[in-house]
Amino acid sequence: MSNRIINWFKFASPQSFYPLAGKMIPWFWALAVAFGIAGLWISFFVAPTDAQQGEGYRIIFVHVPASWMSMFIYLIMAAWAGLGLALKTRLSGMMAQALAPTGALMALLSLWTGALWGKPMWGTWWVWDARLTSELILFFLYIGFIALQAAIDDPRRADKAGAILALVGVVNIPIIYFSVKWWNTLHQGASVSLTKSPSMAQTMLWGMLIMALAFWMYSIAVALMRVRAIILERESHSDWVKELREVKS
Amino acid sequence: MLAVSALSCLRGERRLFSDVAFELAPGEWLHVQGENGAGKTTLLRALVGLAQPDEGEIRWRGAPIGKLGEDYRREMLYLGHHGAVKEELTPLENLRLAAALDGRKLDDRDTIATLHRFGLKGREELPVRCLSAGQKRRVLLARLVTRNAALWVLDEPFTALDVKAIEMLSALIGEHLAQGGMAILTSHQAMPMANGKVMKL
Amino acid sequence: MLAVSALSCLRGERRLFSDVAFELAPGEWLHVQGENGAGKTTLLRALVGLAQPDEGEIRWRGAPIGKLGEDYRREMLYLGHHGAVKEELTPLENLRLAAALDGRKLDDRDTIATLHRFGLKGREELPVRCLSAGQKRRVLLARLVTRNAALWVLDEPFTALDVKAIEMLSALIGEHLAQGGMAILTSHQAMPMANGKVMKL
Amino acid sequence: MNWGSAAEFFAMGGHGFYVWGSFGACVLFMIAEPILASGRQKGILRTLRRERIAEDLEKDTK
Amino acid sequence: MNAFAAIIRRDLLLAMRRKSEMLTALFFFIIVVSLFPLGIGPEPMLLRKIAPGVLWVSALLSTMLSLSRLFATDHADGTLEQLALSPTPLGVLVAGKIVAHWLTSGLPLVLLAPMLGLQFDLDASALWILICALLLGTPLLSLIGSIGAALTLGVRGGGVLLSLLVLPLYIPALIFGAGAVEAHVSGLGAGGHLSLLAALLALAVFFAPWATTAALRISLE
Amino acid sequence: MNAFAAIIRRDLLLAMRRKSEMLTALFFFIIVVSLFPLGIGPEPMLLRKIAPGVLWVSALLSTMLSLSRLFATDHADGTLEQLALSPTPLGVLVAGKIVAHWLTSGLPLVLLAPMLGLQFDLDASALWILICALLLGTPLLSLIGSIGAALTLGVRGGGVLLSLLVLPLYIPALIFGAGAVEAHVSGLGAGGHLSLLAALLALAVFFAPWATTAALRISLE
Ligand code: HEM
Ligand SMILES: Nc1ncnc2c1ncn2[C@@H]1O[C@H](COP(=O)(O)OP(=O)(O)OP(=O)(O)O)[C@@H](O)[C@H]1O
Ligand SMILES: Nc1ncnc2c1ncn2[C@@H]1O[C@H](COP(=O)(O)OP(=O)(O)OP(=O)(O)O)[C@@H](O)[C@H]1O
Ligand SMILES: [Mg+2]
Ligand SMILES: [Mg+2]
Repeated sequence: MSNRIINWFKFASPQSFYPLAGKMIPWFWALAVAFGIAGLWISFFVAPTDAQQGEGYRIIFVHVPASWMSMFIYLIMAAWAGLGLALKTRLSGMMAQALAPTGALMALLSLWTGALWGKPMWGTWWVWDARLTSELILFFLYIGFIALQAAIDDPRRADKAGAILALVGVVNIPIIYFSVKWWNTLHQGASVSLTKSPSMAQTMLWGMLIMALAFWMYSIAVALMRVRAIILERESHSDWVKELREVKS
Repeated sequence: MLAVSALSCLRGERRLFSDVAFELAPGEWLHVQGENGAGKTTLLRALVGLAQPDEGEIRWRGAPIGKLGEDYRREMLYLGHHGAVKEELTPLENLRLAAALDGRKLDDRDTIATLHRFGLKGREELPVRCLSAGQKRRVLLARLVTRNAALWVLDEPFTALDVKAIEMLSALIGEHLAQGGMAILTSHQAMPMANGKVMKL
Repeated sequence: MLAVSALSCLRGERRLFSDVAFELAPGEWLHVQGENGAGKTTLLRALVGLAQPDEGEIRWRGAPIGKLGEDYRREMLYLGHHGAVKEELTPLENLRLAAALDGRKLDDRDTIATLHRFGLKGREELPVRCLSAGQKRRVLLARLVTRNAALWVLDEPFTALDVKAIEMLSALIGEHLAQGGMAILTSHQAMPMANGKVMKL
Repeated sequence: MNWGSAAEFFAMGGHGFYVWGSFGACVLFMIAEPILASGRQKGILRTLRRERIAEDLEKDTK
Repeated sequence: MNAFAAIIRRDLLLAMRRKSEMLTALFFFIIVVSLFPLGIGPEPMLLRKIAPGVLWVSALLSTMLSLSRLFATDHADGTLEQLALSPTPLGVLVAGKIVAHWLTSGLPLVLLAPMLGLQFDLDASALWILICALLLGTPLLSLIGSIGAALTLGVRGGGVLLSLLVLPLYIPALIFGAGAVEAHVSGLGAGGHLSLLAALLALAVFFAPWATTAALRISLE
Repeated sequence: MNAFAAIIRRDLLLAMRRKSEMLTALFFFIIVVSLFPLGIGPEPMLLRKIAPGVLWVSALLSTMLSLSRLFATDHADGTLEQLALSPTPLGVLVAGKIVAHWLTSGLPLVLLAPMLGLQFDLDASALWILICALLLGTPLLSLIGSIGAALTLGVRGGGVLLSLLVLPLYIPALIFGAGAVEAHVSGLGAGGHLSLLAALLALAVFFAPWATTAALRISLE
């Protein structure tokens, strides 16, 4: 038991995590590409044309995974941040920092693909619907986190400040979500609302799930790449970095 | 009373100092010396708990200062490079409010007497903004008298002071030590007080 | 070169000084002395044109400085209590930008050499925010070298500097005087330079 | 197979702009992000190598 | 408790000494609210509809502007270090500062809002709801804002960064606050909105001072 | 001329160094614009009507926020004294600082505005008018604002006092700027409004740097 805890802490040190991450990255890339190809195949060649929305609905295969990931990554990021604040493990802060840009990208993609979907379906790029609005706010929260960390030079301080912000954000996301939902449904003046998603054929569900897996693997791979760079930047003057093969050659 | 062992601080990739260790008993004072950028201010901030040292331990009456918290802060007074006085308020108000935040109430007579002792006669009611560099510094230093602390941690207390004020301040520190107080100072000027421990960074 | 006659300054209802008069010829320097709050900073700010005196006149090469404007400012350098360096920028950038604003371009080699001379080796690329009190001061003082001015007006240039830096600075002032420059200084510390005129406020 | 021809495939039933705009943006960003990340990694490695060379030189001169 | 009262008194005294600062925050509120009729046009129907939203957004912006000074002046002159080193727990002092901030920047808005509401042709009962909503909402703004102010302390570009961090967190307050008046006007009753505001306030009273203190300790390091 | 370019380069460099500051000013703009629908409600018809007003008021606020830093940081660290003592005429340096301010805070707004216009469901031709109006208007905001920034320099509570001074002066820009889009939408043609904006800009280019310099000299005394 105690042995396992020690092992765990060993991998929580940047020094041993760096090579481990290096070994894992190719695998996640392979998985991401495999799932991606499979997902794209299903979305364009297997999934049938939708009765109501024609071909436009195929956007769902990127829109929904991006939306899911944007929310999920925020949770993971906050969890890492909280862990760092509680246990003072150096790696946690770096993980949170590495995840934030990917999360922001996912939120941006969700907004972008949603807007591109909205134009043909609703006739407008944007409506102030509850889900759309809370996704936009989530994007702002990501940007706030990134901006705060960028504004503080001392990485240790940046980690801690970012952690507090991320945790405050986690408490607030449900509040924001429900308040926006309530706001929107109370005065239902909008002429358009999210069309009920069509009862999705089994294939569509599968396509979406596989695409979601692809996005997931992609996020892990990119976050690991970024965390490796962050580790090097922060630890650049420790001895183990100087002894790295990449540095010596 | 104050015992420091194996203290070390990093800034960026630079190790400012390591293995700093000393003890301070009642009536003793320590002169921290070192060139510009040697890490004196950093050491002092670590001693009062404003900065976290990377290694080592600081104990007050045998307990680590992190654990003591308020009990340590009540017995200690740190005056740094910074003004730490409100420019809009008068010297009198500044002293009174600083004491109130420590949970104490000052007697007006005593406070005015203290200000006179620090050469601020006739400036009690002027906003600090109007005072000269040295006078501002004196307002800050007056807290040494209005607050009873056992350990004084002073970062370059003599800057901006004129000769008379330096004499007055060192006499004050002497009294404090004679009454069983402790002091840790930095200064690039020669110290007008005797019998200090010296530590070079 | 610089001639001051019958200068007087009021602050509030207080007359800080009156009938101040002196002349400064090339190679001479003036030490303005006085207690805290005597009016030294006020006098210096009047001399460089940042404050208006209530009476009296300041002439540079025979003409009143108000009339000369830029011509006076080009030949004069004032370094005050304030940092006057950008905390976000590195020392190197600070110097380069300060020179660019005077319409001059600095050679990188020379500038780095100057910074080394001021003991900032290894800190050229660190934001000034990270530097120690004395190091910040040195960045400011490096402008004495990178900018060619005939008249140096320095308010307490020795604060926060360590012993070595004080020696270096006074040697620098000595050189400047030897080349026909002029300097006006205030300081509460003993001056390590000889042959200055002294004025007590 | 839903598509009769490549042209039909690209037209997406008249919604080509929107569908390809979405998928295109995703692909584009998801290619750009790893490139940026690896660029960051390469950049830091380059400076580390340079620092190492400088250190070696210093040792040699001593 | 003594120190809690002392810091409130100190901050109020400082606010009085810098009277212009408090007054200008108020005028900012008034001017921003008055800009809208200029930018949008004078139709009374339209104005009545946007009134609660405009008032709330302006209140939010005006509170936010004064936030950057909440800790910044104390930080710049070194007083904040002294507060952190004071024998009184920092959390108590922080709570006091938040109360003082509300007294100087939130309360005046509440008192002023009805007058501005008249400009937008709101009727008396709507004005009452507006006051209630602001009374519950402005302390919430001060509480949430203090976290942002502490996090951005001494950070480059703090002022604008602060708004970036804080404005998204203000959205529930905005929605329920402005929603209360709207719901009342449209006959739905404002009770639900107001009780949600109160619940948020209760939550913030417990957590915000704690989070602010943690953030301040980090900023001081 | 040399020093003019140098000060622009310096301010841009500082802006780059504090990159986050510039970006956050932009996001502030985006967030404030997005707050209004949340306060007012999601009806597209209503939103389309208030869109130009909201965009302009937000642009105005976001410019104004960055104004307080225009001279304040230089003042706080004593660089401004040095600028005033520099052999280059102060007016030239001031003009350079204003140009840099527009480049970092006005221009990005112009580029971003169309996207936000889409959120309010404006059509393409209205968006073009919006861009033109902002292109003429934002330099005007920087120019007028610099006078206010100089006047409030080193004054306690400067930030809010600044808005008090500057916002009323911004009103003509707001009326013509927001009016241009509205006039276009209602079919009246935006030409008149835009040429009035251009005239104001020409006027400000001549007088504002001069007035700012005078104000700075006073603040420095
Ligand atoms: C900018 C615009 C949009 C944004 C920000 C957005 C955001 C989101 C989010 C956050 C989710 C995940 C919600 C969840 O899983 O509970 C989602 C799912 C979904 N969105 Fe969107 N959306 C946008 C536009 C659209 C449009 C135009 C459509 C279709 C006409 C659409 C259809 C869907 C569907 C069908 C789902 C999956 C529903 C489910 O899993 O329950 N979205 N969107
Ligand atoms: N991020 C960083 N990277 C490298 N060095 C740093 C960093 N931050 C601070 N430093 C260095 O740490 C030191 C801080 O020193 P400190 O302020 O404690 O000096 P000091 O002894 O008080 O000097 P002074 O006599 O000038 O007040 C400086 O030498 C500074 O250059
Ligand atoms: N409004 C005012 N009313 C009365 N006295 C004032 C007023 N404003 C400033 N003073 C006084 O003017 C003097 C300003 O002095 P100045 O700053 O020039 O002193 P200094 O000689 O530079 O002192 P130091 O050695 O401390 O730097 C101070 O004594 C201050 O008390
Ligand atoms: Mg120091
Ligand atoms: Mg002085």
